[in-house]
Amino acid sequence: MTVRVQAEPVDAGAELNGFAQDRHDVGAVVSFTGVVRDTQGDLQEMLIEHYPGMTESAITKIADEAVTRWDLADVLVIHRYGPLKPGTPIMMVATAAAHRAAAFEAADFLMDYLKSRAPFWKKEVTSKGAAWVAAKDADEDALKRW
Amino acid sequence: MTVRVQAEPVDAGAELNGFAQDRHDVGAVVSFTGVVRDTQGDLQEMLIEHYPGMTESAITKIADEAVTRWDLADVLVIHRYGPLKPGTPIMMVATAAAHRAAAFEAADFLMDYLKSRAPFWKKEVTSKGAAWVAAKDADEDALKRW
Amino acid sequence: MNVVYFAWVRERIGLPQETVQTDAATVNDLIAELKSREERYAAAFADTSALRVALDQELSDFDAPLAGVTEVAFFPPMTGG
Amino acid sequence: MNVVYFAWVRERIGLPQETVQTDAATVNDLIAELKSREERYAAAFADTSALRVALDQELSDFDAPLAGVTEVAFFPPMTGG
Repeated sequence: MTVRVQAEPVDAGAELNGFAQDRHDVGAVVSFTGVVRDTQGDLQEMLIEHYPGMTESAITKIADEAVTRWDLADVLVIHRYGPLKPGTPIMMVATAAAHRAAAFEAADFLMDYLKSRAPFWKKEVTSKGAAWVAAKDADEDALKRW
Repeated sequence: MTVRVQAEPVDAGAELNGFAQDRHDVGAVVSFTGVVRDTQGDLQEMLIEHYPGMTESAITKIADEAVTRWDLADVLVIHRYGPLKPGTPIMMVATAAAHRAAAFEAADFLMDYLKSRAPFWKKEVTSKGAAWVAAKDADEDALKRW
Repeated sequence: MNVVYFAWVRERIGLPQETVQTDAATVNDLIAELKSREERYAAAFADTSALRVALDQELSDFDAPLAGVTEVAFFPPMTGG
Repeated sequence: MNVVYFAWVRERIGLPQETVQTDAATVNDLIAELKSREERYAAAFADTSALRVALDQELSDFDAPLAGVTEVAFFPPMTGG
């Protein structure tokens, strides 16, 4: 299991290619990449704040839970903090398993929990100013699926 | 939308990094990579046979259906044929959307349909000989989810 | 009519494709005709529940009519992905 | 006791962390104490349903006891991923 919290950019392709490479029992790898979205075409940057002491332990706890629930060969979670440009990855998750159902479900589970239970906060900076991204009820509701 | 059926190896990381790069409305990218699994440690190679005339059109039809059902910015499907070594990608799927639910569901849907509706057949070659991989009832049942 | 075979169907019949002169009205009729010809066809088509058929490269059914069809493909359930 | 703030809670209170001398028994008691001090705390803690609390870096509840706790963190609902 790999958990990284970093200011540096994430090369999702390189991470994917390096993930679960030595496991011969892996038949399915699922990756999720969260990207800084700029729907209005007005986003200058996204600032990610986090809780340094708590972040890695909170993510590790979520990843441990995924490993308990599904038969996974490996799990990867990388989350950035600091200023991010539109179109760049904010974070990525990867899961490896013998079969696709476990890999898909575990990645979906990890994303739902990282979204609402890992201590990160997003602020969007546009020409109109800066504003914290509000949590969505739908994201909290998504946790009830698991 | 990109659909490719090829004998050449798939560089999943390079494909992921090149996917949906120019779309500013993309917040979520999901990829699935199917890997040649060698649980018994006895697999020499996997042979993938396909139906050249039908393969691309069948995959395109499945991808079109995904685009109809979910709000996707882009879809990628690559499937190999020919002899494959253990640990190498057989195929990959990627989906890009504004939000994660659409990207996850569409990738999951694509995999279920590619598994049972795209004209590929797998044969495993071990020290004991060669054997066609049997379709699983569970894979056919999975289609009922959609 | 062009008839093509894949995977173990191809192996049992011993060739990947052939041209068949037939007046068979449906896929089932064509199968009956092929089975009556030689043992290798009887072996390949012994259990059609283990087979799938495509007409002109579209998945179809065993009771589908063959009128206007130029290519029939027989193969086991697909195992892609 | 070390008290830390994140996101708009930090901005409203105007600092990322501070040491607070308190005998507050629970998180709610601590909040009441802070709100009575200065307007910026009253503004930040006006609606605790819009807040989350962590005790020693574990998510917790507003009625949780503070005995033995060395770090209390206040922040809005998380928006990671």
